[in-house]
Amino acid sequence: MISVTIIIVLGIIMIVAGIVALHLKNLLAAIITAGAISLLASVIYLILGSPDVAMTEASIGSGLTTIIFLYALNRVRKENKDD
Amino acid sequence: MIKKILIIFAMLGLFIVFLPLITNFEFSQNLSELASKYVRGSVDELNSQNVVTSVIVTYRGLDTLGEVTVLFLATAGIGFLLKKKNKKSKKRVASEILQTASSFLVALIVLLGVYIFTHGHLTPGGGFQGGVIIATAFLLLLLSDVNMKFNHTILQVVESFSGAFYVVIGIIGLVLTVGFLNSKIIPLGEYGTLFSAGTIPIIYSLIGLKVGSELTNILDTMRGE
Amino acid sequence: MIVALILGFALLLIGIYGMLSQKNLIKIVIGFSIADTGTHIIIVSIGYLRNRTAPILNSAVDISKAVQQVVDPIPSALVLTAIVIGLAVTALMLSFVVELYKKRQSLSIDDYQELKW
Amino acid sequence: MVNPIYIIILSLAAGFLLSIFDKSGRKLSLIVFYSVLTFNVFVIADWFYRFTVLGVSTLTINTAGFSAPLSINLQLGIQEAFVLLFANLTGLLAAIYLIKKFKESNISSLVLYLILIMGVNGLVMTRDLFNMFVFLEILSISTFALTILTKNKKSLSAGFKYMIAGGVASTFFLLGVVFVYYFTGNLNLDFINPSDFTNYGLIAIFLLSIAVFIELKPFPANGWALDVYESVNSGITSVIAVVNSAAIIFVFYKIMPLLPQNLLNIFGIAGVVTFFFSNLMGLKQTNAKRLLGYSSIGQMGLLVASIIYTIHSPNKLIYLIVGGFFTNHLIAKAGLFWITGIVKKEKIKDWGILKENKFLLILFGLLLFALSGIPPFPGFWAKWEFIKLLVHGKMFFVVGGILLGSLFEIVFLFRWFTIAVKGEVPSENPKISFEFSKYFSTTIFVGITLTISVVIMKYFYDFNWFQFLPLIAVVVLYFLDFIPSKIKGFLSLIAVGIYGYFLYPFESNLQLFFGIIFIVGSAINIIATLNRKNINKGFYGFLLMMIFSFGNLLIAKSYLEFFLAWEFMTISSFVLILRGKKAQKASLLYIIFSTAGAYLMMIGFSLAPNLTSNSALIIAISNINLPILVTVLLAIGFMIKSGSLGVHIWLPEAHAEAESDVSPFISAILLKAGVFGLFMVGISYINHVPAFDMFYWIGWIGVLTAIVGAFLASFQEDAKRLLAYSSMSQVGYIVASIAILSHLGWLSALYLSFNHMMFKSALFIAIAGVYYRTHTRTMYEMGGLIKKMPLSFISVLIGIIAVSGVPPLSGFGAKWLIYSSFIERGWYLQAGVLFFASAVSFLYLYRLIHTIFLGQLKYEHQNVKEAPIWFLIPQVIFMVGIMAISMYPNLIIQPLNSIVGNYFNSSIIVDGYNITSSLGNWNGNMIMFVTMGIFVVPLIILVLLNGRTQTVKQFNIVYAAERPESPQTTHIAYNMFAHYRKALGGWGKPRIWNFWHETNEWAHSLSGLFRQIYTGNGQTYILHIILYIVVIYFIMGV
Repeated sequence: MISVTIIIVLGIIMIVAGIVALHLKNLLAAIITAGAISLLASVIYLILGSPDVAMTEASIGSGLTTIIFLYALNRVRKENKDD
Repeated sequence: MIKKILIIFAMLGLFIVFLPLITNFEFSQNLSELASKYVRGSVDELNSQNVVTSVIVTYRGLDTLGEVTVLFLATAGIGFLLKKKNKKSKKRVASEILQTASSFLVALIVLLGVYIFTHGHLTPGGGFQGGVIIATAFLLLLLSDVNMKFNHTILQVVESFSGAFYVVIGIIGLVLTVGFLNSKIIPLGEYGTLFSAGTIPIIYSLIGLKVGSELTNILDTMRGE
Repeated sequence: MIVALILGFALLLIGIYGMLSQKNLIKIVIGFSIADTGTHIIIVSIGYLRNRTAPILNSAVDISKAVQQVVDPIPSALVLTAIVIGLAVTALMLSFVVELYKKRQSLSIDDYQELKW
Repeated sequence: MVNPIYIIILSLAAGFLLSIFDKSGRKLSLIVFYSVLTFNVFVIADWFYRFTVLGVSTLTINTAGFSAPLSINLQLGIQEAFVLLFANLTGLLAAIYLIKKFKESNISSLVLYLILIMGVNGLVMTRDLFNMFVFLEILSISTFALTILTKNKKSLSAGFKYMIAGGVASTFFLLGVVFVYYFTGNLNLDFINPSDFTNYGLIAIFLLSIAVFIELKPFPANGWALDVYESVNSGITSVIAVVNSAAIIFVFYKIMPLLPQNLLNIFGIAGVVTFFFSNLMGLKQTNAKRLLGYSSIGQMGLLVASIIYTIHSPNKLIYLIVGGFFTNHLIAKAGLFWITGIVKKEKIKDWGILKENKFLLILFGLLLFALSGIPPFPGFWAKWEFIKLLVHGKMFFVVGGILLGSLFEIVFLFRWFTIAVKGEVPSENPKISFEFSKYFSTTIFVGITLTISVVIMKYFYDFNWFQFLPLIAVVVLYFLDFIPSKIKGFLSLIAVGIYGYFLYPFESNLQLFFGIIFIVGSAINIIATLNRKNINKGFYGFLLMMIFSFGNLLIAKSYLEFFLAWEFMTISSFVLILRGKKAQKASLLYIIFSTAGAYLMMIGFSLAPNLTSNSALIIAISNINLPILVTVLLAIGFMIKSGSLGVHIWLPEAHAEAESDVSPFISAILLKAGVFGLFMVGISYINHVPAFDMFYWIGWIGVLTAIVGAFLASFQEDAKRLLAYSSMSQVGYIVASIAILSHLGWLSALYLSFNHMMFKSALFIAIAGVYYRTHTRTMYEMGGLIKKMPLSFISVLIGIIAVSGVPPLSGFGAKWLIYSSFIERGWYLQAGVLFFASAVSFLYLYRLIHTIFLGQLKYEHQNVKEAPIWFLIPQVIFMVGIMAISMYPNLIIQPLNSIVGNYFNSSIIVDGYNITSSLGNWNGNMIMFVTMGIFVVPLIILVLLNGRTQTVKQFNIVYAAERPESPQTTHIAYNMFAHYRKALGGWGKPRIWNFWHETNEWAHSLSGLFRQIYTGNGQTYILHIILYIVVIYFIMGV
């Protein structure tokens, strides 16, 4: 079962990424890592026969959410600089 | 310290709560009765190839309307929360190549987005995905030209009217006494073509426009400046 | 697929653990979004049926036997909605974080406990 | 009729377009905004009317041209319509309340608000679980964003905590929904069969329901909610606490059929636990809005419990209980939150400012009374029926939790109320600004509460209008309040007269007897109040309310009627006591003890068997065999009201601090209500004597009350306090005599009751006169007033002779009867103690007359005049009465003999002026003459032989050229019986006071301890939620 293998491999990566994302000191890296989890999740959705979900997750979950995170981080940093 | 222990207890507890759901999980061999009806109905009643789209736009149309509303609320909420700053920041002009490339790309990406939401009943994807892609195009613009200002009125008009039209299409079903959000109020067309599946493509287009403008709005607000 | 289900629950727990253990507001939101992703994976994997294809009834699928060939469309539909809602909540949370930071120049949740008892 | 889906459609369309409208000015968008909200109310009101009056059947609305379960369907039935009518109305009023804010703020706030209300409508109507999730998210997100309508650090951090808590809850809800689908293949509530769930399917149900339950803010997983209540704009808080809560509680109600019984039981208990602890923690709270938050959370717990425990009851009862709690709590809470927004004082101690705004104070008071479950507000009926239901189900722990929680609630709510009425006006004092919109909403809500109260009374109970006379009195006099006090006084006198006339044909002489004490006694006491000047707003209304409720106690035909009158009596007397200058603490103490007593009575009545005859309760109860537990509970309840030892500590405070013309009502009449109640218990008891002789112990309590009261009275410096303890002591005699349960005992109890009414009224009014002239109640600051106030002196003299029980006055007869009855019964020790108590009472009686009227006249009292005529008239009436029954005891003994004869065989022989018992005889008439003779003869001798009396000049008692630090300490009356106190040793310590004080401290520190869990840290709050989920899961034990 190739698909199971792929999911297991991806799953392990995702879990590790999840733990790493929470423990990274660098917020930027943490956000990117979290975004990667979503991206991998969309692959899993494809395997599970839900291309609609996969597209949504890829565009919203990993893409847009990450960007919003980055913007938020950016604003926070800018606040810091302003003062 | 006590908190750490409590957290561990909580996590262990949750694990135990969830465990039976995993260990006793059995995959069903057949679709549930409801799902089967959807699969058949999507073809027979709605003339839509993509069953998920049928479910989203028609059968569970109220959910989708709610979903659009949630996004709309988030836009309004974020706008309410983060007042835009008008102070000029340092000019930082992106390279000329990026600027040229992006203006070219934007058109293409928007087109892709439009394709995706108009073909939501045929292929994977639909209004939400298409909307996001359109928003991405504008994101590109934002990135390439830091000082760019969106015309918020246009964004708002698109956002508002696409939402309102969505509701109006819903009401037409009600007026024709076939039910709110019924997609069969216009001819269903030929199976598998662009102009089929009743109002589904129209609704998905409106959703696409709305989601696109809302997300652009959110991005712009979050960007600040 | 049971593996996906386990993965989903694992991510859910990791996310909740993150929300409980991380002091940084942004990390808490990251935790929330990981938990969200986990939930979505759980939902999709519930809809999965072995050896079936996506519920898109184009020429690749025999329409008359579609019911035996496609996966459950309902969880997919639900997840789609849930993802968008998740985005909305996350974005709103982040804008709260930004505003909070503006007020007190701190991202630690421990600095926001003036309301108590 | 408009399809209710238009509510959703129109709100959405308007919401989408609002920002476009706003381009052409805020006016347009405001018009659209308010019209949509009003439209919602009208549509739902129309449907509500159809469902209730026209009996239209439940409406189902399909969407998308398919029927459920294929598509999502909405349902509007009577329950939905009720909740929605309420939610939309609150939404509209809160929006009106916020109009100023909406005018200024970003257009987004209007959009968010409109869609929030839309979300509530959708949430209530939808039958689809996932659709519920979507609407729940709409509701949550709009609420999250609105929490920062007034943006500051606090509201931001509270909003963030709210978001993460809400996020966790909705994750669990989503999981639950999905697994419900997994187990049943359906998402529609109408198509899910609870039996489809396998064993593990319960986990799906568990996840679903626990998520909703978390949204209902159970203790202790509710810290976020408190922060939100404290920091968010009052208008929005009212929406969160009321509209959102109403919707979510309805969601809980909708999914209830899916829940297994054991989970329901757990939630029920959790609700009660929440109620109990929230109110406990409220004790320590000083922030007004946070306090309301605690109360709000508690009430939600109670509401959940009431839904769960009433689910198998008849519909009417469910509507009354759940509907009662629902409307009562939510309306009151919304109104109170709005008032906090008007007053703009964060700290409760600053709320004294409210007394400068009478109208707002009245609104505030009504809402607080409603919240604390006082009749006629819906919460009262709901509580009464709910407790009855629980007691019948033998759920005593639940009952205990609810009533104890309610008591805590009473403590902090009434503390707040007393501060608002009597507290200090804060020094830096921005006036309460007038904003029409804010007042408008609050007033409407108060009006609605009152209307609902009337509706409940009319449709659920067939009360006689007589039962509501106390209320009618308050309302009528409220409208007549502009008239000068004196006229109102006369009108009240007339009203009491007419009332008495209508009341008169009693079914039994016992009622007639108490009728005379209650009605005639009150009428005479009213005369003293005629001395009041000016307008005296509110006084006569509550006075009449109290008098009418005394009367209604007599004619009550059911437990509920009795209890209703009892509550009216309590609340009116509370307000009257609170009118006193420094009565803040006293009245609070009074209401707390009274409520505790009332709750015990409530349990007692719930346990009591049904009445078999349609007579007045006091007659009907003789046919009924009260279980011993009921007897105990009722007796304690009544003994609290009569100030028996151990629960008496409210008594001296209330008597002393009440206005001086109110004190006689409390002492002479109010205490007799407790006596009346004890008689009632006794009547049932003697017909069905249980194995456990409870009245033996009541007898002891009465005896001890008598002696302790006498001792305490002796040590008082304050004349009214002295009289108060004297009343306690006297009522102790009465209680003890009732407890004898014999003909002679009851005869003496009635006789002493009547006497006590007269002499204590006279004494209190006399002291009122003294206080009126000298402005002091401290006895060592007076002296020699005999010359200035001779009539008052005579009245006090006669009064104390009557109290002391020395011949010739009626008190002697009373004492004689009491000792006889004790000895006849064989209670020798008790009789001995009582005898000793009588001796002690000389100490204080002597002090009363000696310090005030004898001795040297104080310099500052040189120009004091006799008490005003209005004080003298009632005194004279009472004196005449005392003299008359002293001379001719038969006047009273004869009728009393026939009353008691209904219950016991007569043990005395009345022959002319001679009364003979088994122990001897008493001839009041003869005693009078003999005593007079004994008194007059030496008097004449003294006057004749000792003509050279000399008045002591003030010069004679100065110190040797020294002026003491505080001159009053050298006065003989200062700390007069200190040596007796010393002699008492350890017994002189105020143990009981200390006990209650400790109890209070203990409850407060417990409160402080528990609320430590609310650390303010958002993360800890999530931890609480997760742990709560886990713990409930383990308790459920799948």
